[in-house]
Amino acid sequence: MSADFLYTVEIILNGLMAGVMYALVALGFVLIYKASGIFNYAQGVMALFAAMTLVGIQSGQVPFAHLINAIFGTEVHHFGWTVPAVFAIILTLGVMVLFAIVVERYVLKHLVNQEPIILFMATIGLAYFMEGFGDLMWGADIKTLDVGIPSGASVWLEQATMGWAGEDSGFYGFYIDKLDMVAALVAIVLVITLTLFSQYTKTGRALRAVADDHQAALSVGISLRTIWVIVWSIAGFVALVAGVMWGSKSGVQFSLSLIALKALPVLMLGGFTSIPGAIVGGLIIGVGEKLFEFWIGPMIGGATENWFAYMLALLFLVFRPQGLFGEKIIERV
Amino acid sequence: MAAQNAQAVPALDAPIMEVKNITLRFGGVTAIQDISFDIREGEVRAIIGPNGAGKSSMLNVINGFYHPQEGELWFRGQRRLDARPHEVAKQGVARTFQNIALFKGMSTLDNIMSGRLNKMSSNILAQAIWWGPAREEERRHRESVEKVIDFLEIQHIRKTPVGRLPYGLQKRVELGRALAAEPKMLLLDEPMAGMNVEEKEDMSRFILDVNSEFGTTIVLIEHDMGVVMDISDRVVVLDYGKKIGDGDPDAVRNDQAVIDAYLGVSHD
Amino acid sequence: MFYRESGDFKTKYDDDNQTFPIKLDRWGYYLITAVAFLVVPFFINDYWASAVLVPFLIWTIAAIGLNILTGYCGQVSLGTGGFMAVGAYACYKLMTSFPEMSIFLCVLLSGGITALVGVLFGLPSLRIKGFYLAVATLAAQFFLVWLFNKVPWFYNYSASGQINAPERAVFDVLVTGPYATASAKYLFCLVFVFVLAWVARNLTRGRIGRSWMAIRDMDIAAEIIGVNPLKTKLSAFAISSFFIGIAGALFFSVYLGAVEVGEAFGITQSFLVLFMIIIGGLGSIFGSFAGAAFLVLMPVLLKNVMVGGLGWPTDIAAHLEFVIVGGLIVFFLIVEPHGLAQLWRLAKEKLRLWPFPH
Amino acid sequence: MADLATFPRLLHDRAQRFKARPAMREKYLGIWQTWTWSEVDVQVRTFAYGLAALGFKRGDRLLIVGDNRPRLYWGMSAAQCLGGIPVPTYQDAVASEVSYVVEHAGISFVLVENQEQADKMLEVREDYPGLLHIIYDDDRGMREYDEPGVISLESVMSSGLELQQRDTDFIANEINVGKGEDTAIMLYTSGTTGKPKGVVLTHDNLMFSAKACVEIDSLDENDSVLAYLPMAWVGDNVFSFAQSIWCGYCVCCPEGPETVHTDMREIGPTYYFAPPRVFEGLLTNVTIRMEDAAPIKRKMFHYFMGVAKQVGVRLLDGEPVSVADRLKYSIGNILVYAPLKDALGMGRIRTAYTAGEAIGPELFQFYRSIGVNLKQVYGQTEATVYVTVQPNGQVRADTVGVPVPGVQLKIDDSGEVLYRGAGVFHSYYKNPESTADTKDEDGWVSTGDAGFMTDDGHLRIIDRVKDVSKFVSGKLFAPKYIENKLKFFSHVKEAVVFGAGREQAMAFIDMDMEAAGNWAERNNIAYSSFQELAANAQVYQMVKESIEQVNKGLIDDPLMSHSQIHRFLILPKQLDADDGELTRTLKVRRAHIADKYASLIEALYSGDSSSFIELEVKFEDGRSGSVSGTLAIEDAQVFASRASTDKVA
Repeated sequence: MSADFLYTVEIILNGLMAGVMYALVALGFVLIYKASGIFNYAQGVMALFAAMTLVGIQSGQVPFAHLINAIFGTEVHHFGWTVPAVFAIILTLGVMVLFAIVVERYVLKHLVNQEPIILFMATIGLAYFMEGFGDLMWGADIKTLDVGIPSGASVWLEQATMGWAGEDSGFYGFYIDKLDMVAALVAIVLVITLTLFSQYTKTGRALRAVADDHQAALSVGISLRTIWVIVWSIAGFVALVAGVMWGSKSGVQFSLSLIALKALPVLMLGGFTSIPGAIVGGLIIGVGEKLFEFWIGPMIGGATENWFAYMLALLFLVFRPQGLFGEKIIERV
Repeated sequence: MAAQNAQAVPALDAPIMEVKNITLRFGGVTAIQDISFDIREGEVRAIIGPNGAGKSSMLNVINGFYHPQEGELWFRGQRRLDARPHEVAKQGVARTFQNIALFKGMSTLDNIMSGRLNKMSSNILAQAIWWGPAREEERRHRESVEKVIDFLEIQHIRKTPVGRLPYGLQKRVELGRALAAEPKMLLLDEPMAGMNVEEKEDMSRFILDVNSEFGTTIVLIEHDMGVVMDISDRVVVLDYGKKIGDGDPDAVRNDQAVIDAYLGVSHD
Repeated sequence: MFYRESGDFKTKYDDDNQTFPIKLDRWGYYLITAVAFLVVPFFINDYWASAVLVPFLIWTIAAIGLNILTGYCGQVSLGTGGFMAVGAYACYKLMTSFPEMSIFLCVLLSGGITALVGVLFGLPSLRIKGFYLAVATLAAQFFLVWLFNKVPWFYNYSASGQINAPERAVFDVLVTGPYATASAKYLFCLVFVFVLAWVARNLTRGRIGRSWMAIRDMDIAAEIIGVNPLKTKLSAFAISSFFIGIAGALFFSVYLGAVEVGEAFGITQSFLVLFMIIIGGLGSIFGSFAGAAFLVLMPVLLKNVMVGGLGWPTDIAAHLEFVIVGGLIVFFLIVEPHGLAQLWRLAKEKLRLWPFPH
Repeated sequence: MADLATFPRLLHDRAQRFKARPAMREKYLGIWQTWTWSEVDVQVRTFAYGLAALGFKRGDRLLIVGDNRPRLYWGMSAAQCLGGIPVPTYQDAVASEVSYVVEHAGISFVLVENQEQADKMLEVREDYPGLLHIIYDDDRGMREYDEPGVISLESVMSSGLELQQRDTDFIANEINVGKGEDTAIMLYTSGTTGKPKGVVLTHDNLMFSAKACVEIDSLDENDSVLAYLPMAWVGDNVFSFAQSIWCGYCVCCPEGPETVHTDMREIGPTYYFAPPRVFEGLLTNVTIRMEDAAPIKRKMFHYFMGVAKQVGVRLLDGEPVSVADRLKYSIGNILVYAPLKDALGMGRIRTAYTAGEAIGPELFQFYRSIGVNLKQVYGQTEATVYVTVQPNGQVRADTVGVPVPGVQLKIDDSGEVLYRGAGVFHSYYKNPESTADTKDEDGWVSTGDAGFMTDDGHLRIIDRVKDVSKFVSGKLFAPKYIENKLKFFSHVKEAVVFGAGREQAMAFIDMDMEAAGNWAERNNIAYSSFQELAANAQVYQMVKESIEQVNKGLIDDPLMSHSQIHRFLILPKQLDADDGELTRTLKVRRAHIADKYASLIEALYSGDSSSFIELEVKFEDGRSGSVSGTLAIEDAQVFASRASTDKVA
């Protein structure tokens, strides 16, 4: 095995790991889209918000400390305690559920029957709101998130594969971050859980039904509003998981919300309604952009990850407008 | 419409369109199977049949929205190859839709004006500065459109956004949009669906007036048999994508195959 | 209440079809135009020019541009920032390559170049619709910003990677560069806004505008009545990009003077313009003005209140601004999805019906 | 200047004088198509040539059927050019009605608006083959007509152009032959009894009325009017034709009958004419629409309407008003009156007229109070409209004004109003008996209305002469006049006043259940039936007060003061068409009621304080039953007349 080949394999593996992370975010989009026809642009900010909340709770930060200090001239910052990761995660989950309820009550309820594009724009507004709100609540500084997920290169893997290409080829073995591996694992578990949930529980079936037919969903005996709260809660949960993974990897900061932008081409590729689509799309894009950067990047100045995914999705869609797993659209008049 | 007024009454026998052995499939489903018929210049031609008989698909084939896998379409003596709908529109085919397809964000006037879009040609520069040709064109077409409005007696809703209009009037505006294009052939997809008796009478009157005033050939899908028999010259009957009858209303009415189709005699 | 329409009847289609068919509106328009051209330049100072008026004018052009594409033709675009960057860099290259060229011409040509790029990125719109298209336009956003960042030719190989606007004058009055006066910048932008808004109005009321709206409202029906979707969508992309390109050129040359592409023309700007047309009103030229005014003025106002008035740190004010803008967008979409323009229309309708309620 | 004795000559003169000023507008194809005076003159001449080409000769009559359309008005002028007589007729008349006119007037040419009217005329032609030429304006649906003589106006015009080229002076010569005493027009009045009568009006007649607009209201070529009332009606001929040509003001034809209101708002006429029912309809509409307004706005509206009621009319009449009131009124003008007028299309009105029937004082004052210069004109077809008119500054709700200059008035012994003057019609066509009945040798025309002159020279109309009778004393008794005053109170639905051949007037009151019920509710009066409420002492008291108020009003009138109501009762049941007490159009059948309730009338006159009655009643479900009981009879106070020496009872 040549070193170049192995490098390529390493890149593909890393791409797959990144792809899983993309898929994780994309999953949140798909869930909400399927159940309510809403393209939730705020999904990325939800991840950021969840991660910030988690860090804030964990480290015992006083919410809105800056605002309180500015208004009352006080100097409060910390409660002075720290909360164990598990509890913090549960509390954060609670916040996300609360958020889902608030969104349903003050936003969605008033936007029923609006055109999809209006709903889309509403979620952009929501994203702005949450971004500012999160910053106000927890401060805009970059935070480190640590819930005990191992990180750093997997020494075991690197050593085990070392020397595959021969001693002198300069290949030192696969370099893969442990965090990425955990993320991949978590994502896989999450996908399986969600699939089981939607297949085998009454609520899950209602969620699927609502996408096809609002009336049918009602006949299952769950109100549309409840379904929305559930869906947004689940999306909040997925956002939390994504936030934890990305936050652990590169810190909790504004750029975290941009992972939503990464998820978009994944969705275009995979189709907005397909969970497998989100996963496969994520993997394709993860691998694709790494390979492109590796092969073509150096020739044209690098940093191609910024746009490659979009270009790929764009080109793909031109030839297959319904995405990878979407059904062919027969237009009627 | 003035231009058409001047035209001589067309010879009734010449076919304006010939549909030859058309077959249309969606995936594995055959919507239309080997259908042939002709449409004569200046006649009112009805296409009838039970639900799912392929009537709307037939209309969609005629105006180029669907492209049949087999068969030929001859329009005004020329074979028409797969054309995009907007090209078909330019050749003089206009239509209305079963479910009203008006431009909801525009007024009645603008909707009907849009029916003349394919007759307008002033260039973008002239339009940008609203000068000379653009202004003149707008004025000229506005006048023609006003004549359509007058014809359909919808002056009072000229500036009303169409979304606010009741159903019957929306149907009329849609007819107006099609008429504004001064079509040689007008396709009407269930123009009277969901109307009350009075509205149906009005609509029948308009259709007949269009036919006689402008000599427009009319192809019509309609469920109300009374209306069909009253206003059409000839009728094609479809059932399960096949043609089962063709002729003048009386002949069709007494055709056994047609009666069976409507009474639900089982198919083998 | 103030409208007196009796006797204001039309004897010609031109009169019936004019932009302000009601006399009172027409007078209001004349008045505002006169004040904008003849009064404001004498009172404008640097603060008002740079904080409020010049950005308002430039964003208005961008908003009109996006409104043509999104509001009139129904094609949602998130690539506005990228197209503004094209305008800016085109203007920079033109200004530096042809120093003799009139700045007017530079700006116009920048618009033209942007239009070509816009058409290129508009091509997929024939196959892709709705969200898919919205997301696809992000490709333009990211690719273009990356391009101007990575290809040194665009910034004339300058070490900083920035572009700087050289000084240019109109009738011997500087309009770009650090020594241009507030009123010169303002008037220069105002001329563009005035002419472009008029052009936009003309385009949207005639053949092209109706084709756009037909595609927007029901693309299939539009094609069946004879609208060519290819030409129509591409013309919307071209003209929209022309406007946005001009906005980008002015933003760079007159307003900022020096630009770093990722900062000045990032995705935030794309969203900003989108918000302007949502809050202002989709499919309305007036809405573009209103939306731009709203989103330019509101932060200034908030900043003045919170930082200037209450003495809060600027970062808190900035965060609150996000909360308020986001909240307002949601609020607007709930209360009036058609924006300020629709509110204005309704108010006007009420005034016209006064004293009757309907 | 040529002698302008006829309208064709006048029109030609105006064409030279007003040239490019607008003469006519018509809302058609979305805009107000406009013709200048010169254009109208040219069109009319061409039309006249066309008619001549068809064989239309001096003295021929041209029937005109349709809505107000410029080309139909030109048809009138064109016929007059040739010395012919236009006969406009009601566009909504059915074939059998038109048939009479066609036959009576001996019509062979007809100008119709559209297919509908053409069909009607073809139907008429089946019985009357003399109807040779049917000219239609709107060619919609006419393409397939191949009946002989059915011809489009367009082709009449083009053959007119041809003839004009051959014989350039023909029409000019024809116009010069015309004289003022020639018949200008014939109008068939829709007689309520018998066949319609064709009123023959000469150019002199019309010219007299045409000049009135300048003399009374100083209208000029800057004014405009909306032509929306039937062309067959004399008013339209004067306001939309004769006066327009005289003054040069612009006549605007609405798009269609259903768009009259919007069109009126657009045009904003400065001169307006409508019968009371139109004004009433508009006011009702205003009231209903304001009902839906937010409470604050509604309050504001009513407050300012109150202000207007107090000072609006006085301001309009130029009477002194305090500064505070002026201020209030001008605020009201900004907030309510001006926008309201604008919405009604009355924003630019300089003069508005109502006529045809009596207008309610409330209604009349409403329009005046918001600043619409609404005035009453009293007139007839036979007078070419004008008999009396209210001059600016002398407008009252209860009189119809002073005689128009050139008209003399007199009241004969029976109280009937007679007039004579330049507007008096020539004759009824082919009906010398009726002509003689209506117009005596001295030219006095009987109006059929009873009335009197007030001290300051205003004419006041009481009733139709046939509805007026006399007390034993020989004095005038006008029951409807008094009944109308009583009905003005909301709790009085109908009133029947008796007095013919008696010494005093007595009244039956038919209580308004809804108003009285509301009133009872507000005053905590319990009742279980109409009958019970009608017998309630407080109700009696209220009615009594109303009657006394009417009585008090009557004493100002020397002619009416002895008609005061002395005694009354409230009927125990509502007057009902099903019981034959009202006509189907809900008018009181006096004789039938007098017959049915003879015992009650006797009781009223005998001085009893109560009377027993048993009545057959038909219920709504068709069953019948009876109502019986003792009715109270009350005296009402009557007042001493200020003007006469009548004794107080």
